[in-house]
Amino acid sequence: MKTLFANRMHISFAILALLLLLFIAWPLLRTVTASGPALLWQTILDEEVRRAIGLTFYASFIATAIAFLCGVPLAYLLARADFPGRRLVEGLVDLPIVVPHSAAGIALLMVFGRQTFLGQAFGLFGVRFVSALPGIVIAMLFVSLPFLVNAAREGFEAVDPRLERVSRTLGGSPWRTFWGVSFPLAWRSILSGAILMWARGLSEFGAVIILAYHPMVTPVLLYERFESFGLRYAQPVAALVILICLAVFIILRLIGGRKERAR
Amino acid sequence: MKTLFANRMHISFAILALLLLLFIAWPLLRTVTASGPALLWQTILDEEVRRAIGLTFYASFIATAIAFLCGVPLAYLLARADFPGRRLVEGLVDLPIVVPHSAAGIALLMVFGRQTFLGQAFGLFGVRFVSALPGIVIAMLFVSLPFLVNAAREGFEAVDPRLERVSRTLGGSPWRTFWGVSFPLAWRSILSGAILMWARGLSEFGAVIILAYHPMVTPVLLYERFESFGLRYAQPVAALVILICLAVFIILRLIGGRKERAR
Amino acid sequence: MVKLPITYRLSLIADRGSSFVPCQLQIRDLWVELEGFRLRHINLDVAAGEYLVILGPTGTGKTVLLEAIAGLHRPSQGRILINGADVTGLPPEQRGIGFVYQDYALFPHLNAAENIAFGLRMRGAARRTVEERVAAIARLLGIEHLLRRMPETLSGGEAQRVALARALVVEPRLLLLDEPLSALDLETRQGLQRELKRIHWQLGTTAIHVTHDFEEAVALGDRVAVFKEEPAGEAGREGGIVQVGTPEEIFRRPASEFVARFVGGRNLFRGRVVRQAGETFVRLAEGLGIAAVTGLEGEVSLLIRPEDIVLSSTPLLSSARNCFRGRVVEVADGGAVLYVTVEVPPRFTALITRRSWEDLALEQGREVYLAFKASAVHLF
Amino acid sequence: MVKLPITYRLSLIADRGSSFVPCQLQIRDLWVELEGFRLRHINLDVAAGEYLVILGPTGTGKTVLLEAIAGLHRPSQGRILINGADVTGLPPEQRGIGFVYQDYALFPHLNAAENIAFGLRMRGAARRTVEERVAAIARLLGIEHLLRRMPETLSGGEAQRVALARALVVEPRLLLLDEPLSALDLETRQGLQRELKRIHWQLGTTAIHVTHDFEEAVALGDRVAVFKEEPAGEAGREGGIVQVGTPEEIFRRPASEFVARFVGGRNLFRGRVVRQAGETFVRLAEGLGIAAVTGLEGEVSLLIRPEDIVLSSTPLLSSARNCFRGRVVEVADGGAVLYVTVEVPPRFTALITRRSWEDLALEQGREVYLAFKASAVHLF
Repeated sequence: MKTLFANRMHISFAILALLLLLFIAWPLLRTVTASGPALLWQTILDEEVRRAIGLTFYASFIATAIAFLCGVPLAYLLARADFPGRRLVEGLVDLPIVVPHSAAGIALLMVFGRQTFLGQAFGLFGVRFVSALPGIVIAMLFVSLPFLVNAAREGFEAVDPRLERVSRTLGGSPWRTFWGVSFPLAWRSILSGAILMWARGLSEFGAVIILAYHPMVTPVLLYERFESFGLRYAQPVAALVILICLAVFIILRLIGGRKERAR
Repeated sequence: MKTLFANRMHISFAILALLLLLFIAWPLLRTVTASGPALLWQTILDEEVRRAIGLTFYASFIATAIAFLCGVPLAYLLARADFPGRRLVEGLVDLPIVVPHSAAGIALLMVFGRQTFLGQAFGLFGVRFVSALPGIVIAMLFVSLPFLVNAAREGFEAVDPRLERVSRTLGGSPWRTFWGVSFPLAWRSILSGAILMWARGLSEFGAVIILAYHPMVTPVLLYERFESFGLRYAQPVAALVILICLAVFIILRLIGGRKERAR
Repeated sequence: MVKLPITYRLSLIADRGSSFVPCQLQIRDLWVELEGFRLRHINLDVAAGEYLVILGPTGTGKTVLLEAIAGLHRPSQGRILINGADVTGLPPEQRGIGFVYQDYALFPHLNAAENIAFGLRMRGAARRTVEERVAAIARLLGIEHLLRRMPETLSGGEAQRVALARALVVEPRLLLLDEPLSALDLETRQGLQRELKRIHWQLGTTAIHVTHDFEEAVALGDRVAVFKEEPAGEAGREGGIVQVGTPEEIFRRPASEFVARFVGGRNLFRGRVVRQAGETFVRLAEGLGIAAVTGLEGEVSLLIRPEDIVLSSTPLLSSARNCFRGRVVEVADGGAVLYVTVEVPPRFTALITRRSWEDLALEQGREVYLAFKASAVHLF
Repeated sequence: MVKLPITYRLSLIADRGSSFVPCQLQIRDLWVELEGFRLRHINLDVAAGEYLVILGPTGTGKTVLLEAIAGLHRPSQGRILINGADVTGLPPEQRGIGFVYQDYALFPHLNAAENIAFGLRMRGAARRTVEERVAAIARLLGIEHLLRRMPETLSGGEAQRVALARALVVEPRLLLLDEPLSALDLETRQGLQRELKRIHWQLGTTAIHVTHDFEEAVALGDRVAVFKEEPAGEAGREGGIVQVGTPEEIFRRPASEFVARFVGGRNLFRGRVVRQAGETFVRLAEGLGIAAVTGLEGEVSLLIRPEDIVLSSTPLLSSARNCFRGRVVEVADGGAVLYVTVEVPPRFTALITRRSWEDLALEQGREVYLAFKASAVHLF
């Protein structure tokens, strides 16, 4: 019963499943192997590619840091506090997953655009969103923060609230209790959520392209090369991007184990 | 301890969390409310918009159906069978989440493009992927199938394997056991995974735009309007799209409850 | 209920025209390898109509053995024969074996009647037939009033009756019971134990029953197979059968220290129920008559716990209705307590405190009176 | 260990120079409203140094009460006073209350020593001080050898000792114990129960101990508060205190049928331990001397289970070392069994089968002998 080919049903299932797996694996493999190591190396040497990759990593890192700062408290409250509208907040956190990313980009532009109140307010401090790093950051932040918040919330939920209560009775203030008990115990979940969010931010395209075509992040660069020069020129960059994501993904799975698996 | 404002830490946390929630809610609300009902209605009447929405729904439905056909068996095997390379397969299923969607589009093009072996093979049967419905379908399928497969797998994992064993001893063949026991018991999870996948397919942009700029799905239409006519013309479409996604999302949460929450 | 010889019981069943066809089971040199557990070289013969109990400490091995017999695990070596025919390669649905799990494993999406009908439906039985047979088996098990209920609304005992009905309704050639009583509270357990006895008696199905409870094994089993698990290096753990025999054989002549320790009950006797002037006695082979409370008749086994026996230096007339004179033949040290063996005959073992021992000024060879309540005598 | 009057105990503690300052606790008209549960109008006074047991069936209410005292639930009405000062609005970390949960709630990321040191660290104690005090409390509880172990490697009893040390090391004014012994096996439970007694005796902290076990309540409590939960319409359930008193008051004069049924143990007596010629007796107020096995001295309570008492029509000299003559004063029907009350004095209640009753030809007013083993006498 436990083996793959235990009976005919399993075999039929395996064939159907194999089709799907091939559908995932083949294009990725094909892209990665189409360009030899030499071409990949050349791509890495390409100043524009490196700048795009650096920018993507950096912007996604900042987005993750912001999400960490505000999202971990949010996750903690969702795991611990009772308040009216709690389910609404939970839904709100999940919303960016289903909103099409181009629509998310438009929505962000409606609020952070040059002509808007917020855009002008930030403009006073020299912060511009459209076609600038902050725009990339908020786009990444918007579409990928559910990954961090949900992972952190699950992490906090797994911490027995009585551990926090004991800490309080032992003289720990709420802050010391949070840093001494809740946070260390939820840390693995938070970390794996942060990595997942960062990886998800790296791959963001739809929202970023609307807010900031330039400076170019890797997915946009890829798109631009494809549009301007065709598949042949886009493919090595795609291969490089896929390899980077694979590396991040493997690290993530090593940290999080099976439980914190991305969905 | 349980209330939101139980202590100063909770209040600080609530302020930080509120920033994040505003960051999600404000752009979406702003977009939805910027255009009055009249403008929204006009947008709905727009032939091009309606065609795009219809196409998006239809393409995503087909992608979900294909994923259902192949993905449910895959999910069942992942939940039940033991085989070498099992963890590899699990990783493979999750991969599309981290691969940037534009890179996924390029990768699919490498395999299903006009000049490729598969592209030509399908061409013999009159199936074209580039700039055609099948291209949209495979793009949606590729990026959103992890949602269905993982939900279905979790559904099957939650079914006590001994129920299947009992069914076998009672004379049920593997097929009858699957349809009589495993599938009905995992059905809620599978359904909510399917809806989530469908919703995720609706919002796909990066991979679709590379395989098929035309015929236009809604996210691409949105992007095109934004690029060609500016924010003012894109905004009502964005509002409409966001409202549709909201509706789907609410249905999803009503079906799946809290547990099957999207990540 | 008395344990009659199997052949006699079978002839009775044939007379009654039961449609169950009990089968014999042979297991030859069976090995099953799973991740972290290995079933080691099992040889087992179960006669047609026999009730075999597999007894062993809690662990996974006994379940694996049952599941291997049912075809749910593929053996790496060896053969399983039912009525002489090799079924080793047969899928579970073609073996005609009923399986009852400890925690019932009822289908949560079906009500009790649908659960029971499941097997008949799988065999494509006509709707009429299904209804009739579900009703019949429900009557046999006294669960007619539960048929419309969903599994989660059933108590443990009710759920296990439904599970039993579901396994029996398809008239299995062999019934496998995996600790069917362990999840139940004491009273329900005893009730269902009687039920199992009665059903086995009425239907005569060959049955294999797994348990970790020696008293349950003795109460139900025609024979008992003692199962042992132990660490086996890199393979994880392995388990196998270390002794097979009637309960009395296992008890009287344990093949190893493990068996002896596991069945460590004392004061196990065989006797015949005698009713005289409204009193119930069990007449032992040694001639002793032991007052007991029972509905059983004929040959029975009885078990008295050492801690239920009181020793005294003068005869007792108390609510403890059994009082015998004997001679101390052995004293074993149990720390704060002593195990005193008294030859009446037969030999009884009593558990007393060290202080009582001194008070009674007992020593080996001394005459002593022992007493225990009629209700302290466990019969089966 | 005997229960000395609290004031005497406190003076002893003062002499010993214990640094613990026991406090008195007053709860006035307290209501706590939670989702699905409400704590109803609690009034409770606990004297300084007292060991109060809150006794009630398993449920959430007793824990909620403790948590409200600790400041972990905000009451909707009422006040909590410690040494006369209102602490109702004080956050838990400023109340100086130690809390021990049933399942230990040890911090899984810290080893035993770090767990114990947690409270001192939170108060910013110097490293030296932390080390010294952890060592001292570990010595007191006999867990020095466990200090480097991680919580998941500890057995239940060990973990609960660590949890106790963690709560005690900060010298709480009040110690709250939420079913601290319920998760432990019998033997560990008894050991830790003795330990709790000893520690309370040595440190003199005021303690509130929640349990559902009447014997535990009797063994430990200076006074017992009986807690009752019941459905309360749309509010879900509600709970409150229905009676407060010494164990004996609760037992002898239950305020309601609920209390009477819940503390339904019988044969509870008070007496004084007497040692004579190597024998240990408990001399009851009525003059009766009951042989018992105990290390306790002075005034004790004793409890004998009705089922441990054997009745007979002639005196017994058996390993059951207590044998008294009495007169049947009452017979209560318990189905298959009877509760026979025998006036010795005092009155004992024995549980016997209907058959024994007939055999012994007992009836009200008849003279009878009752016997029970010394080991059947539970002392505390």
